[in-house]
Amino acid sequence: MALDRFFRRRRPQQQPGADVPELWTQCPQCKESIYNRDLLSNAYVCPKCGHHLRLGAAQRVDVLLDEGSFTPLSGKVRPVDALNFHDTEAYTDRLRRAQAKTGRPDAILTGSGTLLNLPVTLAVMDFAFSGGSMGSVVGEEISRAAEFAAEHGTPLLIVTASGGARMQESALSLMQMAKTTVALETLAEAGLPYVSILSDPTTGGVTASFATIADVIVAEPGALIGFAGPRVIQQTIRQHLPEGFQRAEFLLDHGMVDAVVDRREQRPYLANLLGLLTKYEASA
Amino acid sequence: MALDRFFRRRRPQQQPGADVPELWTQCPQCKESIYNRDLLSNAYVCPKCGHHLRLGAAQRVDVLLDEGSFTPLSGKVRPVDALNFHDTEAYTDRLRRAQAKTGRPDAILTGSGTLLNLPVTLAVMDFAFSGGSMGSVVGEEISRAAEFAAEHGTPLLIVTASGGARMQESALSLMQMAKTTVALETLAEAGLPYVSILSDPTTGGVTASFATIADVIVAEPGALIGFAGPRVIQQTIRQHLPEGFQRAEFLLDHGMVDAVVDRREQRPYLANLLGLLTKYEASA
Amino acid sequence: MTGSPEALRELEARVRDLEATAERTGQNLDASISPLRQEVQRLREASGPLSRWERVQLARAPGRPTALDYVDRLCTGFTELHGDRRFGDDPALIGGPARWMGVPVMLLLQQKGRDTKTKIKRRFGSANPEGYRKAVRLMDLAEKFGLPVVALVDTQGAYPGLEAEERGQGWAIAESIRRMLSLRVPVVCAVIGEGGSGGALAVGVGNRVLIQENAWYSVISPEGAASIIWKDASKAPLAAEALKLTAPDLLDLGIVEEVIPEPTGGAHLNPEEAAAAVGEAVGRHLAELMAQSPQELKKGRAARFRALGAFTET
Amino acid sequence: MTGSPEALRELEARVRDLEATAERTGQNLDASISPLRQEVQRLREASGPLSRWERVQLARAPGRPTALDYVDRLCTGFTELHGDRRFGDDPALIGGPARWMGVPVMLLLQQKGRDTKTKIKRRFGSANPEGYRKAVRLMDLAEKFGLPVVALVDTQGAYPGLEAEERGQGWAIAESIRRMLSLRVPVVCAVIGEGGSGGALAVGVGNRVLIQENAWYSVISPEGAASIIWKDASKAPLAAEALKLTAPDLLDLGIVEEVIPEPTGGAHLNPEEAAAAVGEAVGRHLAELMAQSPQELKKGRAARFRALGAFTET
Ligand SMILES: [Zn+2]
Ligand SMILES: [Zn+2]
Repeated sequence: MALDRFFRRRRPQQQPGADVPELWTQCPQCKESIYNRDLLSNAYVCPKCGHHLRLGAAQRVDVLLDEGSFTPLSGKVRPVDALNFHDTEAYTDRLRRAQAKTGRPDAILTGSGTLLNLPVTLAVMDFAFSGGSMGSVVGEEISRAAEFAAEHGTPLLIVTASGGARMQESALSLMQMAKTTVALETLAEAGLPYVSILSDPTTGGVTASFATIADVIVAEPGALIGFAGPRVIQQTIRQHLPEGFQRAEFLLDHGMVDAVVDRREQRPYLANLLGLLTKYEASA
Repeated sequence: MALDRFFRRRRPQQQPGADVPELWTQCPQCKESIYNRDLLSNAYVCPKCGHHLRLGAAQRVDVLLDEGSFTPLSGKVRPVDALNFHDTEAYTDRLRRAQAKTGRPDAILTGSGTLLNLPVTLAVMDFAFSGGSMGSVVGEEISRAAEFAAEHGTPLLIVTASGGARMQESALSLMQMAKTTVALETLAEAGLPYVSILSDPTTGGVTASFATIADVIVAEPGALIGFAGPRVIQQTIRQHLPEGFQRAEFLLDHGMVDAVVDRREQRPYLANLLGLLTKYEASA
Repeated sequence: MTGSPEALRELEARVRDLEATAERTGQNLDASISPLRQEVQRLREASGPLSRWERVQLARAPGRPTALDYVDRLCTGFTELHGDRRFGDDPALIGGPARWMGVPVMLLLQQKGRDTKTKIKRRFGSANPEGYRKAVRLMDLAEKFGLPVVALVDTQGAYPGLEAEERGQGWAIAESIRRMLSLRVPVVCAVIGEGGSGGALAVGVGNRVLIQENAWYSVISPEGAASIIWKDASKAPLAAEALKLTAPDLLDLGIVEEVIPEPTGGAHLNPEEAAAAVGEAVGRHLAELMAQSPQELKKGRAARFRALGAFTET
Repeated sequence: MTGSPEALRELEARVRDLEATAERTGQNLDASISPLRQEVQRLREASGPLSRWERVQLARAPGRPTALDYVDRLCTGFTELHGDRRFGDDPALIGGPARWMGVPVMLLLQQKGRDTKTKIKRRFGSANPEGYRKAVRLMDLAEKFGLPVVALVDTQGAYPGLEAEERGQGWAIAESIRRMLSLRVPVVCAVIGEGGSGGALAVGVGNRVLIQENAWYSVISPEGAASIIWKDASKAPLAAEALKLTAPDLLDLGIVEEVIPEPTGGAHLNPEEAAAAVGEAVGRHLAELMAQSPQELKKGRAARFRALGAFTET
């Protein structure tokens, strides 16, 4: 029934164009070519193999929230190059490129909206922006979203997608792990629920801070989730990593996440859960 | 130095008798015969192999507290046969036998005293009484000791030695696990430290209640400590248990106890620790 | 067995059939039903009270409703939350938020499994330390969000495994007892089958503790006691008598507040009726407790357990 | 390397020898010492400031005092408390109550090991999840008994092992950060060698964060950064420059409150002098913080970290 509703709601709104490559997307897992309109109407889950494709921040908002309900909060906070960081390229150049590519100031989109009519505050990381790395802007926007939720009495949802803390801001990035925790404590003191949704991939400093102190942790099927990256671990232990290591299902087995929830089921799942934790009845 | 002081203090106070068996004790581990006076002056630790012999409650008080400082609290609470329990023998007969053997109403001795001049409340289980099993009296006396400590502002020490909850009081015994926890919470709310000293053996309901919720858990070398008994586990898994399984050192390795402390070092160890946790300077 | 429980159960089923037909068709069938009811009553009286061991058998009867069978019938929106966030997820002790007959609660469920495969997976309801640590985490959530806790107890005891000991089975149980005692939300526990030892008490520290008519609750299983006393587990029926482990015994001893009636012959013969009784009793106690303040709830629960025990004082 | 640090260190040692002899014998040796002191000063100025990579080398110098070396010199009564009470005891992150120059505190120590054997046992100070979980337990005790927390940070990072991931390395670090932020007792952290990534921050959430002159603190080790940027760990010196990971950098960025001076040439050349400086600085901040209320301490620490970061707003 939930799926049924989802399909009805998610009818593609764009017309098929004339340009053939635009019509198709190749599934990274089963390599099948999928009509974009079929992907769109299936929450960007491959209809053939169930693979959950990575989403941009705007796509994620569309998949989670009630249509047209989203009001952005972020966009005002912009990154600076406090360390005058330069490796093979200047940090400022990297930022410009990522901003041009995504149309965002940084790897985060925050806002408020409704989920099956339940008011929520939402923060979504954008992996397309510098691998979803967490620098000062991501930390600040996550913190503001948590404080906004506390102030407005709504639950908080954070969708993570991150390679970890941003190298180019060094210790400043590292400190965001503590900063976001401060803001989430403000939310906790207000007695409001915080649910994190870990999408592929979620690693490093994000895993070791706000992603994993949620009241309820939901993971997307197949998502890579861990602190150290698989390559670093392999270098340490000098042996092969087991099949499925650090995947969502592995983490469920090891007691680290509350549930692995198919993206197409997340709206009713979250609405029911938040309804129970806030004693607010979502209109289903 | 601590050991030195111990020896000075622990000079045996009884004259060697004429009866030869009284003069010697065989060490259960190395099988050597040890002069009782040597055992007595060595805190009942075998001078040959270091084995920690099991102690009666009065011996334990003598080993831990400053000489002559002990004032008993318990002795008024006596067991009853609420279930009219009868197996191969009536519970009332078992109780009478254990009372005659130990000179106590039940498997517990509580009191107050000083440890290197630091006032403490002490509860000591007596394994010689029905295997140190916990029935209503043990639960009540432990609870009263915790409440006495809370009221008088002293730390609490509990020395455990128990085969578990007492079968002959069935569900009433079981409830002592929760009852003692209530009283220890009263102590915790008063901000006073509680240290448990797990001696050989400590298993069953005692391990699953007051013994393991101490602020600091000390184990005696070689003590058997666990929830399920080794025989039950062997029946479940149908394979050999590893060497040292459920011994104090095993539990230290597995993160379950704070320290394994030689009985001859326990007085200075506890005085220092309690001094730090109460900011009270023990005169050392 | 005394009397003829099979005959009794068959007659009871016929009575229910006729009652249902009467309701469906609107016909008055009292003339037929009345004599049957009288016969049922006569048989009940003739069969006498069940022995303790017979009740233990009923508590273990194949098809007896498990915790999830009650949740399926009584709850909506149950969302199982997995894992202790430290080591693993225990399928023998599960839980999560749900609505209990409409009231949002946090469920803690000792789940035995419904068929051979799930029984093995769930270790017949015998939890590992991570199960009790998950319970503590769920209690933390319940406290944070003001959800009353409903615990359904059904276990022969904590799992006596080598790895369970390595990971601190005793420590985990003690911590669960402590956490449950400190909750400032209502806690209602119901023993719905077996209440074995500390493994049961770990989630049995309620403001109200209820027990089904044919469930048992004891410091040790009858087989365990028989092994210790007579070195012979087959003497379990004798041990069951000595342990006074049945629902009426526990009510006498002040260990439980209420015995929840079961359909004649046991909950497995009519799970719907059993569920209705469990739902009503738990719901009623919840409603009463929800009128209390957080402070009263914590203090009342502590006082309840502080008072348990039997001794004299000289 | 610029200048001649070896010559400088040798001269400094001679100065100290002469000063010691003067004090022991009561003789006035100023005529001899003065020209040496001038030469030392000249060499110091000629050698210029250390490069960032040179400081990283000093932070890793053989013989650099470990956390326990400071505890041995500055503390009395240290009682190591073992274990997370859930899974294991981590020798890479240890702690317990002690007196810090007389003041009762709870110590959290990232301990690298002093020789090959203990270095391996302690995984060079890289903690597993149970280390961080033990830290949380010790923080709980500190809070309960009103003990200020002193954390000595010295790790290249949390241990990147397969089992560490299985047991939730990220979860454990996050929980430690959260617990440290919620403490209502004073927390003083000092980076005494390497401050690598989340593994360091896990016990680095202080009301005051201090760093020794030649210690480093960064989101990633120079080698790690070089591997990512140039696919070549040997480019670590370049990465060290880019990461601005030295004590003076961190002071500029507002990440630390104070740089603790080290003996010229590094703490390993004079552990006594290094310890005296660490002891004094930590003690001074402790004393200041102990004048604050529990509420102020928690709020102040939260505000400190809430404010960190660099961005503009349009
Ligand atoms: Zn596919
Ligand atoms: Zn011996």
